[in-house]
Amino acid sequence: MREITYLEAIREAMSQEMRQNEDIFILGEDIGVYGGAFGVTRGMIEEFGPERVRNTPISESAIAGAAVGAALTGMRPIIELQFSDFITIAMDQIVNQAAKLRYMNGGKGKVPLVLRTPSGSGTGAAAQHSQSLEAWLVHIPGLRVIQPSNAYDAKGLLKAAMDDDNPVIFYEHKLLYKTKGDVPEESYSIPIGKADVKRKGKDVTIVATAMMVHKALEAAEELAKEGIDVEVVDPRTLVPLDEETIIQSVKKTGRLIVAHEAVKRGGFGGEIVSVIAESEAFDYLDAPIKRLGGLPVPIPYNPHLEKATVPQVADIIEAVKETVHF
Amino acid sequence: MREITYLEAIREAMSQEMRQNEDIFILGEDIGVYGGAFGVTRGMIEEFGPERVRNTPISESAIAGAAVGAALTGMRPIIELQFSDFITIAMDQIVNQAAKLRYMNGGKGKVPLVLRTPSGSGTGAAAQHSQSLEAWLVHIPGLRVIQPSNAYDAKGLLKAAMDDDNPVIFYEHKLLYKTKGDVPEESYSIPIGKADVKRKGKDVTIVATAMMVHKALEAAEELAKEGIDVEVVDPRTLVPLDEETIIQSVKKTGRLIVAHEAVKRGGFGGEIVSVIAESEAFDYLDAPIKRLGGLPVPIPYNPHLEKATVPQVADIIEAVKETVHF
Amino acid sequence: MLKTIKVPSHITEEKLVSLYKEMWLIRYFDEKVDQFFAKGMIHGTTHLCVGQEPSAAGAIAALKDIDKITSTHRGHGHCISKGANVNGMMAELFGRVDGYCKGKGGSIHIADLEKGNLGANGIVGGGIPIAVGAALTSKMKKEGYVVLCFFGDGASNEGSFHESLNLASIWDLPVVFICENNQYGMSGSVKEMTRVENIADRAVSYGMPGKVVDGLDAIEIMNTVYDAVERARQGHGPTLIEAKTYRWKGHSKSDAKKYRTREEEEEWRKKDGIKRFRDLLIEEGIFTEEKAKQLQEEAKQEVEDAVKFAENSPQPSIESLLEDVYA
Amino acid sequence: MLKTIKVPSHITEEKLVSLYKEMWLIRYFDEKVDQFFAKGMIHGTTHLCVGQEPSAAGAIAALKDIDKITSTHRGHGHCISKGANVNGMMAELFGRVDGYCKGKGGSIHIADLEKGNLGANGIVGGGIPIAVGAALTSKMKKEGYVVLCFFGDGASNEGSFHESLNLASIWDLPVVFICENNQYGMSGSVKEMTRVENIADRAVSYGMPGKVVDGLDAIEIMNTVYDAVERARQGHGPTLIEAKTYRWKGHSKSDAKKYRTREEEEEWRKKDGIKRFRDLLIEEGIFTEEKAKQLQEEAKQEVEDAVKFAENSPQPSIESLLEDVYA
Ligand SMILES: Cc1ncc(C[n+]2csc(CCOP(=O)(O)OP(=O)(O)O)c2C)c(N)n1
Ligand SMILES: Cc1ncc(C[n+]2csc(CCOP(=O)(O)OP(=O)(O)O)c2C)c(N)n1
Ligand SMILES: [Mg+2]
Ligand SMILES: [Mg+2]
Repeated sequence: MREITYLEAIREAMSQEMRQNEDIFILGEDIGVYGGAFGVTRGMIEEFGPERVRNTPISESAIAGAAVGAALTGMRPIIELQFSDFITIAMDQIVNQAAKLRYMNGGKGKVPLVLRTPSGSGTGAAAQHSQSLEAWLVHIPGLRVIQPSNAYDAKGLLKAAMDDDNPVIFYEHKLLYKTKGDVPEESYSIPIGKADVKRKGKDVTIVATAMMVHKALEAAEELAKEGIDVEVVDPRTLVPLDEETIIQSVKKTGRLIVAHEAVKRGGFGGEIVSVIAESEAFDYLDAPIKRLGGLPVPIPYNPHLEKATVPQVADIIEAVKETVHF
Repeated sequence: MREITYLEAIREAMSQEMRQNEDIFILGEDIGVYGGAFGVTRGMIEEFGPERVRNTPISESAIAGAAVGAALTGMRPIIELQFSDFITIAMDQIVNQAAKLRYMNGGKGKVPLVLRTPSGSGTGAAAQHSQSLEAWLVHIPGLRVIQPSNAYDAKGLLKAAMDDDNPVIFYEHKLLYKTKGDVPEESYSIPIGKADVKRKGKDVTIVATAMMVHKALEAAEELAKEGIDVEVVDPRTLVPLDEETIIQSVKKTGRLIVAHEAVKRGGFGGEIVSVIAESEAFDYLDAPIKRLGGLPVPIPYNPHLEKATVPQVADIIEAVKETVHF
Repeated sequence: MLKTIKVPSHITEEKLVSLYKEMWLIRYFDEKVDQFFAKGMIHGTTHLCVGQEPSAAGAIAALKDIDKITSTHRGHGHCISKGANVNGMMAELFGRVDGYCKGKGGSIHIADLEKGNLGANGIVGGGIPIAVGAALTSKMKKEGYVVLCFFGDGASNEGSFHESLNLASIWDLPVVFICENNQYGMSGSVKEMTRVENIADRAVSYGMPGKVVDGLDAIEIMNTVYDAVERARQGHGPTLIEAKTYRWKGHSKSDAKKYRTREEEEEWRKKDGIKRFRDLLIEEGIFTEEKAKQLQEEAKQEVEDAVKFAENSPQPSIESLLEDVYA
Repeated sequence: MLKTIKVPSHITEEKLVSLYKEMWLIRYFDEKVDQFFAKGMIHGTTHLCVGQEPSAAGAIAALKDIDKITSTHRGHGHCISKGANVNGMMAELFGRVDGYCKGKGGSIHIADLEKGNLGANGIVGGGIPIAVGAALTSKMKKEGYVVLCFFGDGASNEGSFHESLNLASIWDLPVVFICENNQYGMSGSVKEMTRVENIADRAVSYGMPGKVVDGLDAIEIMNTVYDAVERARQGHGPTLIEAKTYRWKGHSKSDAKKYRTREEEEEWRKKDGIKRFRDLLIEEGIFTEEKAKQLQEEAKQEVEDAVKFAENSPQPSIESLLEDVYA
């Protein structure tokens, strides 16, 4: 199959959908001729024009709010938020408006918008441009939260997000933008709420998201050499979460490691751990669960420190060994 | 000892400290003659004047940012944020500035501010005025997060918060404001990071916060009649978390229930569950852990629905029984 | 043809008459709500617009049916003027299934999408960017409607105000911003909380026209809003209108009103915009004093009926709690 | 006494001479950083102020040592002008322990609290309320300092700008807001992103004076900022100053600059503020062309030395990672 990058997959999903559906448009900072901070929308203003690829002022709260208003009245906006850290500024519109409007109206109206935004560290962008704050959104009823880890998933899940009638937060990862994968040319949809077992194994389950999926797969290869058979589950969508797939995996392996880049304390990992600790899989556990996550510091600038802040392949390998040899 | 309300305890802590320390001042909406939305600052402008009890425009982002700037340059501001839901608007200054400045500066400068804010449901204020978003702040390195459940703790912890050289988020609960408790008249401090065992018991541990502490205690009384001896642990400070006290309790009882009002999905409960699932206490568990938390809906207006959204005494009793009879 | 007053061409004498009744409906509605809150029969909180009826009714009278509004926490008047029925509103305040939000929203979240009311908002300034987005839809889909965006003087100090007006301006969106300056946020007076003479002066920052109107003069409001709305409809972009007005009641449920004097209140009460409108219509010979009385009575009765309707509406079932989160 | 130019009374001829060198220091510093980034020898991103030197240097020259500044992502110039040493700055860009932030902050987070630079900021508009807070400290503690708050044209569309200027105004705080309008946000031109002729026109919304200055004229900037700063120091509140300028380089590391023409760039380059300042000082007889050359060379050398310093500074230890989060 044709190989394209994660970034191209996202652009292709948007472009294909925008050709089909006049109601879809994108708004965000520098998404026009500049092509967006990461180049995701490059070429789109040329195809779709400035009405549908709308460059905005630096006004995150108005961008988000305008998208809410447009969605509520029949459009299907896609917000490109330049860095996911800036969601702090758009938070009121996302959390107090988009997520709640339908419920507060007693089920009338809908807010079909997609907020796409790059998160994560690894580019030296430091503390205010490297966070992974997806756990915040997971906590808010009314939102869907998607976090694709490869090009194929990105394209299919973004299509599903655009088709969804609810506000969807679509977390992209900066370091994944340039990664390549097989992606069908035609449009396709991956159901929101279906985890993907990225590697089958029987000794230990690693539930990993975004970049950590790749690190877990790398760790798994290493561990295979030592005869440890790792299963890697990628939830892909955090809300709704495919609890069933995770529970089945843990029942099979009896061991669970959760890995995400976001700060461990208060991170999404706690949710996964809890789902298992509360489920029938609890009884199948042969070792304590382990979470791997970011250290409790803002992301530092220095590349060595930056790397040391988030889990690496070696950390995963070590955690697996500890768990397996418990 | 003298009995005063939780609200009075907070006011007293601030007033006593402001008498001692010229650098402390409060800023927020309607905290002057109006006394704040809940009356916490009532009478303070009369004592301390409008320079130290500063009424602000409705500008949460500037309020928070001004506090950050004032703190960085030698003052010790207390922000009163009218409803904790509005932290969505102040989020950038709290998360990207206050929490990170010291670290980004390589350890230079400090941001000693306290953000006090009422959270929680139960007053019919509906979806945009009833949230419990403490889990967001827990996830951010650089912040401390405090959540007192009674008047005594509120006074002592607020004193500790004002003494602390870091940004502290101080979550008050609307329904606790009028609750009374024994509170010494003199100033005292409760160390940040010490949980409090609100009730000793041997059969099951309930870790509960804010309003849920009271519901857990009520449930415990009921359950005692049936011979079930419940231990209620109140972390009081979520960051730093007194993991030791919780772990010891679970090792003793072998059973854990976590109860908070915030939405269960992605809530702070996941952190507590994980701390136990990762600790030596894991081996002592005789039953799956249970989390009780808010249902995944925005808080509805109708009082019956509102009540049904968050855990009640009966829910706790039922959870305990299931756990004990597992 | 009217003698002394100029009104937009689509405003008939009948419309003026019904507008008069509408203002009473708003006032009686909020007076009734006030009583229920005082008695503890409604929970939560509410923000009454008694005294501010002309800016709600007058402004919305300038709109076509296809036009939309965004409202605020102090939104009962906007809601009624945009065509909502008081039964559904009162039922909502009672938290009942026949309420506009099935009891899930309450006073500060009533929306009436069918009539083009995109909703009240519990977040000060929260509705402003939403209005801009709705106007964007109108422009992109060529729907021809204009959005009238209500907010208060206090809201004009929020960042969302600034960002939204700028965005609407650069995109020439069909939206009209109307600031109901009732002199206070909750307790913060506009004089202390800004250093502008008029909130409308802030239009300069966005290169849009700014207009000040007497918020108690329904006719002036109607004309000014009409001109701005038609300008917006023709693609010439937004306008910021400020209506100087006053809320007679406290900010919300409990308010000792220490931040203002009883004399000031008295002065504003004297300028009652409903009475003024009545005198005008009588002077114009549009109705008689008796007719006016009768309309007022009818409005009162409608509110009484609404109470009965609300009281008879069932509580929502606990099962309904989990519904309506996702579409 | 200077012949043709007026400057604030505390500005000596020596100061003007050192200012000239300072502008070269800024330019060489950023040129060097540009090279290192191009070679991939510095990671992360950076925003260069080449071309904008006069508004940084001129504005800060108007300050007293006790005065403070808040800076932006495009902050190397502000930092240097406020007295930072380029060694520590370069070391920070290299991520080393001797950097201003021990390698933890990088280009967009350099702060120099000792010298009164409260820091660059990675959040557009993020520093504006912080400046207001620092000014509040000055007022409450009667410390006598004024805060000069830098931000860009793009930042003036953020809500934080609006809220902060309003707050500073109603509290009469000793803060001066200086917008370096370099015509673009990242790619959005100020003409497309606002509908005002001048960002300074927005001062009207806060009842404060608004001034436009030529951002390439260090002397004009100095005088205008000086007047505003002294006004603020005397308790008369804030001013909004807009300096019209231009960034010669792209927005950040990678920028094809498709949003502007090469002709436009050329035109602005011709107006080089450093050259203009040099000609002025020569005309005034303050220095000779040789002296000017020598100063320029010295500046260049200082940057070379800074590179050596940075290269020789060790990487921070991994153990240091967990330090400095809490005080
Ligand atoms: C973001 C936000 N901040 C504060 C509040 C609390 N609050 C509700 S109404 C109000 C006053 C609003 O003043 P204004 O905009 O003038 O409207 P008015 O109440 O006078 O109609 C305040 C402070 C809120 N609901 N939302
Ligand atoms: C809140 C926020 N939004 C967006 C960005 C990304 N960004 C960084 S600099 C910049 C342009 C800023 O423009 P301006 O304020 O004019 O300053 P300039 O870069 O021209 O100096 C943008 C969009 C950011 N860092 N923070
Ligand atoms: Mg008002
Ligand atoms: Mg700029």
